[in-house]
Amino acid sequence: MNSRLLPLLATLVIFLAAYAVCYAQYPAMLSTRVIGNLLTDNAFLGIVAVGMTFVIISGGIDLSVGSVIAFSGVFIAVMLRDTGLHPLAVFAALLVLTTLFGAAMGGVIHYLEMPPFIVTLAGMFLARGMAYVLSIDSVPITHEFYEVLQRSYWLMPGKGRLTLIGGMMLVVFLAGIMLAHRTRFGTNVYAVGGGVQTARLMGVPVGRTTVGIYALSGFLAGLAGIVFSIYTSAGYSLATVGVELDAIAAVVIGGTLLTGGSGFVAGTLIGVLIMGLIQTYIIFDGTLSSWWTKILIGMLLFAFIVLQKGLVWTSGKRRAAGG
Amino acid sequence: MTGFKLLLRRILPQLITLALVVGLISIMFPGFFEISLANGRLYGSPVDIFNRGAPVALLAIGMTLVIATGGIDLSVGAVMAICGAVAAWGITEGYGLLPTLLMALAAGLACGLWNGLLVAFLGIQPIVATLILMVAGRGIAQLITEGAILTFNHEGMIFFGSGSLLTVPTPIIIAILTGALVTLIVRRSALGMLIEAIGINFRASTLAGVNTRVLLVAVYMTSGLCAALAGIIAAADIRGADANNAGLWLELDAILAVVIGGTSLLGGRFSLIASLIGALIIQAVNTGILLSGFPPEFNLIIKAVIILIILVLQSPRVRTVLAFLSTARADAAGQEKKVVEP
Amino acid sequence: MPHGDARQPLLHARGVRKIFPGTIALDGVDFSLHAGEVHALLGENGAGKSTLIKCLTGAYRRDGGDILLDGESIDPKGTLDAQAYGIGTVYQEVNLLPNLSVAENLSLGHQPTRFGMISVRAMNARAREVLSQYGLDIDVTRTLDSYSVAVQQVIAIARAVMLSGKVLILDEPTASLDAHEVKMLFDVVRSLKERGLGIVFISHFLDQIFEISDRLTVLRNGQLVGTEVTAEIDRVRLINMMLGRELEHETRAHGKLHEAAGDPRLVFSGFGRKGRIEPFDLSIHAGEVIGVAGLLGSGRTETAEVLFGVAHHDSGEARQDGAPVSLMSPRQAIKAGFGFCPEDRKTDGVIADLSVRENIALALQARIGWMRRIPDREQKAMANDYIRKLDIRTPDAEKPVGLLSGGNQQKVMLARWLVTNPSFLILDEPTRGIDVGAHAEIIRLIEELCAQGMSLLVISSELDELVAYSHRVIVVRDRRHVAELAGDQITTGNMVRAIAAPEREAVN
Amino acid sequence: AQTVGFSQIGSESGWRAAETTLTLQQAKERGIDLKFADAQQKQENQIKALRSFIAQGVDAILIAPVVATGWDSVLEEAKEAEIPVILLDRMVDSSKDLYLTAVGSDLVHEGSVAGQWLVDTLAGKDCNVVELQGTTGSSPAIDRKNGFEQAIKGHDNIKLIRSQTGDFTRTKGKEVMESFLKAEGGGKNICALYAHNDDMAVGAIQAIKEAGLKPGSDILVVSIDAVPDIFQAMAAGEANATVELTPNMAGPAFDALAAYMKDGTMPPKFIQTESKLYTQADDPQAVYEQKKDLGY
Ligand SMILES: Nc1ncnc2c1ncn2[C@@H]1O[C@H](COP(=O)(O)OP(=O)(O)OP(=O)(O)O)[C@@H](O)[C@H]1O
Ligand SMILES: Nc1ncnc2c1ncn2[C@@H]1O[C@H](COP(=O)(O)OP(=O)(O)OP(=O)(O)O)[C@@H](O)[C@H]1O
Ligand SMILES: [Mg+2]
Ligand SMILES: [Mg+2]
Repeated sequence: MNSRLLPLLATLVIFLAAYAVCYAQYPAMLSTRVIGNLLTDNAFLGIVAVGMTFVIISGGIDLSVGSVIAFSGVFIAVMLRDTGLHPLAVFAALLVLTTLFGAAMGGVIHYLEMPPFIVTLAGMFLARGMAYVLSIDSVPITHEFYEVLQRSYWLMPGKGRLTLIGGMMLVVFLAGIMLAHRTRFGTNVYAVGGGVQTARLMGVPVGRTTVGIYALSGFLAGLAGIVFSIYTSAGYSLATVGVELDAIAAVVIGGTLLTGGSGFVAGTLIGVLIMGLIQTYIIFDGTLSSWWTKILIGMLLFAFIVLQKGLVWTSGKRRAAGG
Repeated sequence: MTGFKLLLRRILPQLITLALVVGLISIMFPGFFEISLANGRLYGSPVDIFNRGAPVALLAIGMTLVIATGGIDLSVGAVMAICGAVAAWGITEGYGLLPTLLMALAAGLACGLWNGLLVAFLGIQPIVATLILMVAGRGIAQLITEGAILTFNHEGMIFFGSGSLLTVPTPIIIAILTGALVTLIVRRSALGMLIEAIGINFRASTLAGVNTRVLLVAVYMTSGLCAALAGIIAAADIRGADANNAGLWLELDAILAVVIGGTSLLGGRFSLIASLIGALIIQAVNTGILLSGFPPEFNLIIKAVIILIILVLQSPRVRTVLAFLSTARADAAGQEKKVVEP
Repeated sequence: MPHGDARQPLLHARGVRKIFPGTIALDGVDFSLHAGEVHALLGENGAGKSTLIKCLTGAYRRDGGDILLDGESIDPKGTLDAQAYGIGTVYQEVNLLPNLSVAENLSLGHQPTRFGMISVRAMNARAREVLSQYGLDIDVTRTLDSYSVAVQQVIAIARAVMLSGKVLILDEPTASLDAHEVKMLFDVVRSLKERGLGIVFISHFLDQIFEISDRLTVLRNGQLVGTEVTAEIDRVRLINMMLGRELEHETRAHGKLHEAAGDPRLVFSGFGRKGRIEPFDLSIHAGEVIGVAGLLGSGRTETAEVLFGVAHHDSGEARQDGAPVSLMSPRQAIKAGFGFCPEDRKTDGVIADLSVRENIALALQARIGWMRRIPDREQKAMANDYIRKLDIRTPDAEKPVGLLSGGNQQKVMLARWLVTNPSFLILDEPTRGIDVGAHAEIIRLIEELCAQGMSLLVISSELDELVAYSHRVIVVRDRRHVAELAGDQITTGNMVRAIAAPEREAVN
Repeated sequence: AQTVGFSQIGSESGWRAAETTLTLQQAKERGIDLKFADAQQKQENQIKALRSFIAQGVDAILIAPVVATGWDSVLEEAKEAEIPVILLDRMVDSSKDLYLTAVGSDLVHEGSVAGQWLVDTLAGKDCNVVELQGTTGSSPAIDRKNGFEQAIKGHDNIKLIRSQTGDFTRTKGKEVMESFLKAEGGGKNICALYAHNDDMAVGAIQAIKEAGLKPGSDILVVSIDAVPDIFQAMAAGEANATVELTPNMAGPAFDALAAYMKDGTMPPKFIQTESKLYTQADDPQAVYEQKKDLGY
């Protein structure tokens, strides 16, 4: 087996083991309901984490995504409220907007040689600020098309729902995997993450790639915004605060290195599911105070990362010893 | 060139930015520079900038060192909350001022030790290692205060937040003293160079015999200590430990301060004084927004735009263009684009 | 005739200028390359060879001059442009991506696609095929960083050859290759030449220059010294052109060192690490130079790393002056008086953004401890001392070391360890990328050091060099120490035989 | 015993901590097994919590919704699973048949109680008011602002001269008040402060004192929530009035639930708690003693 896949495999093993532990304690955790919820509830996070994976593989970071999701929701809600446009037209306009927003950040990062952390931090302020300006209030979405979207799910045996947005997340992950490993753009992303200077000397179009990466992240954040608006049928400027950190955590738990250059989109899916599992477990437990909830999330995060490290390390060692 | 001139050249962009921001505020708000004495304490908007900027400045000191090693410390806000909570708890439990302060500082050191161990010995990426404490830390702080705001009325403790020494508010003094002390330690010893070496090339530094791991731990502990000081100030300022909100999102401000101060997030060369000026710039922007009287929904947009302008002006690309335009000094060394290849 | 001057050159550079802060790296250099010729570019470390290459290929923006390709003025804005013009380049220091697989590195930007999707199978197959031309049979799906510098070098060459339609530029491609690989490379170069490509070749190995090049151009201090037909110039004159002076002694001409005697200073017994290097015995006397010879990937670097505690040994023990020493980390090794100048200076050696002075002082400072900072004045004196002694080309000691030329960085590395005055110094390819003048300097230095009682372990791919200074030579093959030569046994022939000997002969 | 899931917004303020404490207490008294989930201020976490409660098959759900919108589909799921849902302290925009009842106070009303107090106290005197808003975009901030503005409308003697967010926290309350004081001639132009919660008021009071003015007399202070610390300030004469928002929302909720479970009695759709005004005349010290151990 390819040694590059080791972290991915380790993550998967840990996830399955953790799920088994949860099941042993709360048998209801294996119901299709919980599995369906895991997909639906984390759909927006998963979609945005795909974009984040590309950004992080390229050695960057995108702190703006949480705000962009909030902005998207408000934008859609306000447009639907104030104009007669069909939601699909609004979606298209929004995706163009967020993609351009991402591309602009990528442009600033590349052409002005500014650190992504700071550029996207400013982007984070800006996007949420724009959301405020559009509407301070939370704006409900009442369009009948939204009802159609919300009602499109497949009822699994056991009353679990595989919803449209849950399915959409899986499709985005598939597309992300193809993009990362089967296109030149994908290889270029890894190349930029391996070393900008070197990539440039090897003839990688660094500028175009960088702009493309952040545009992709912007696009997916917009898409996640759409999903989130379907999820809540509302736009709210204070929504999804801190989602960027959740996304980063999911990406990293999925085995991607923040230093750039290595990682897997598929790993991110497992990362997202692990984060979802932690939350579900805590809710099933239901005896933890607010503070113990936070402490436990931190401890579980720690445990996952250490386990993963340990697994990669020991199996790596065994391989070396085995020749 | 003398050391002072070198330093001046290093921090000139930050100084100019600060001057510009302050200038902008004083245009919008003419009474800006009025300083008076109230209750034996300097009073005025410029004093506010220093005073309110003190916690971020303290965080920025530790953060600069961490970032210089190529790391990042997201936990400082949570550590502030923990240490503030410890301080409030110690005082209300009647442990006395000195023991309480020591406990709070020890808590900060312990947090830094934890981060440092994760980064240096378990090899966990700094952003994730410190994310763990960022999440859990606030929970720990709430555990200490039991979710409530733990108020106290101990004059000695309050002194650290709203007291003054020779008319200068205590937080300012603490920040300046800490900055001076850390600068002195780091630059008078070889620590500064070793930290930079780690940040630029960790492996090569290890091979050259630098005690990289221990140094990393020490740097994170320094960051924890600075956060503890900031936490004590924040708690003393409102006479209570607000575990939920103390230091919330301040880690971002601290990082921003370091970056505005010109230290690369990739690690390497750093300047503490430039970071401190960076912290002042951020606070000046915040105070300016408050004084301006715009409705709060514009706060974030204004802040974003100002930050962007500052950073664009300081970006290497624009700086080379500016240096090129002002042909006065052709040898604008250090501003030239860095190329690692020979 | 490949070098008929009347014909229009394939690539023509006129008056190229490049100015860095404090340095004029190129000062109006002319250079012309004909189709079907191998044109060597020579000069001391820091003469401006690499800079010229980078200006030609658009990696640097030049500050003046024109570049003509086939008589047409071109202005490549970057490597990508240059590739589009049919110029393939191997830059100095391996410039490939450590995180990508070998196959991806080879085909980056030109991956075979089907329906817009990369066909991984085709890509890997092509990579395997290409590398087999260079006698390299490796797993192309593994990441580049799992291979040694030398293997990476070959891959970089293979990539550049693939990309070059008209011009191939090789900046010190042979610095870490051994004779076998060099021969393979030259075969490829000759066949490309047949096909009418123009090839620029940079090397500090004069033998190679004479072997492969048709013409040569010499730079000194950023200025053009002259262009000559290789067949019409002799070694002495060439060195003269490069250095601007006579070279007192070249490597070969020197007497044997005195024989070491008495108790060994260091004894390693059964030292080794599973999966890296088989356990070996080694004893070293004061004032002794031990050479290490072997093929690429044979385990030479691994030997050094185990000795220095970079890779922890899991068997055996070490004794220093009879007492056991622990060597589980570089720090412990340094405490025992060891020094180690690694092979991959880019990742393991230089701290690019620190100044020459700080880089030189680093190891000493680390040993003294952070509390007692070496005063600036002393650091400066130290740095200036070695800048002079090793002839490091830098405007001053405050220049970031990453901005020095490759060879000069190597000298800084040496200086870093020399100031610590170690009792046992390990040098992994110390003369890699070093010019003729400095090469002689370093060899003289090695002799001088062991005359002062320092023990050295020197890894080198240049067997001549090993013959010159070694008291004993260890031959490594397949991660095992297979032979030890001493005294008169040390000849290039014996080494080659030991390196190549099939398994049955190995144990002796 | 019954199992009830409780999705709390978070623990962002002392008031909310008290609500959590009281809810747990009330559940314990009634022998209810309470599953508690803290959403850390995120709606998505609350939705997740609700879905998990449904998957676990709890008997009823309490939720303090972080925002009014976006609950339709998850509430429908609860309805399908026949789990009654009760809203605590904040309302939702969804159709009324999706939840059993809502227990809470009217946020707009709270603001107008505070405004009315100011109008009455001033009795026609000119007054410049500064306002410390809650977190921008949060419903208490919006509603309490509206209510206050409604109450002072038509009273031209009262002018709202500055309004800025203090994020519901003491630190920001203090910092923003400091800048208000500087911006308004050292505080001479300010006659009253209206804060959207007591915490900001407590911070602002310190700022006023540090500026050498007397809160409570030089600058009137009115705020909302009635947490213990503001009673201490009132006792010291440094604050003037506060509007109570009781943290005991769970009591009435459990009562309504018990009745519904027993014989299907439908409670009213909105059970409004009292928005009681406390002033310095209400023996603040005594109220403080009474409130201080409630987990604020
Ligand atoms: N990016 C840079 N910034 C500043 N100076 C530079 C930079 N790159 C090269 N130089 C300087 O330009 C000069 C020429 O360097 P170059 O790398 O071309 O030398 P070289 O002939 O290739 O030497 P070597 O044989 O050691 O590789 C050197 O003095 C070097 O210090
Ligand atoms: N020709 C090769 N084929 C396959 N793997 C190789 C080859 N050369 C090197 N490697 C790999 O590179 C790694 C590094 O080997 P090492 O650095 O010890 O070699 P070395 O003897 O120092 O040779 P050199 O430094 O000259 O490359 C080895 O672990 C080996 O797996
Ligand atoms: Mg060179
Ligand atoms: Mg080697």
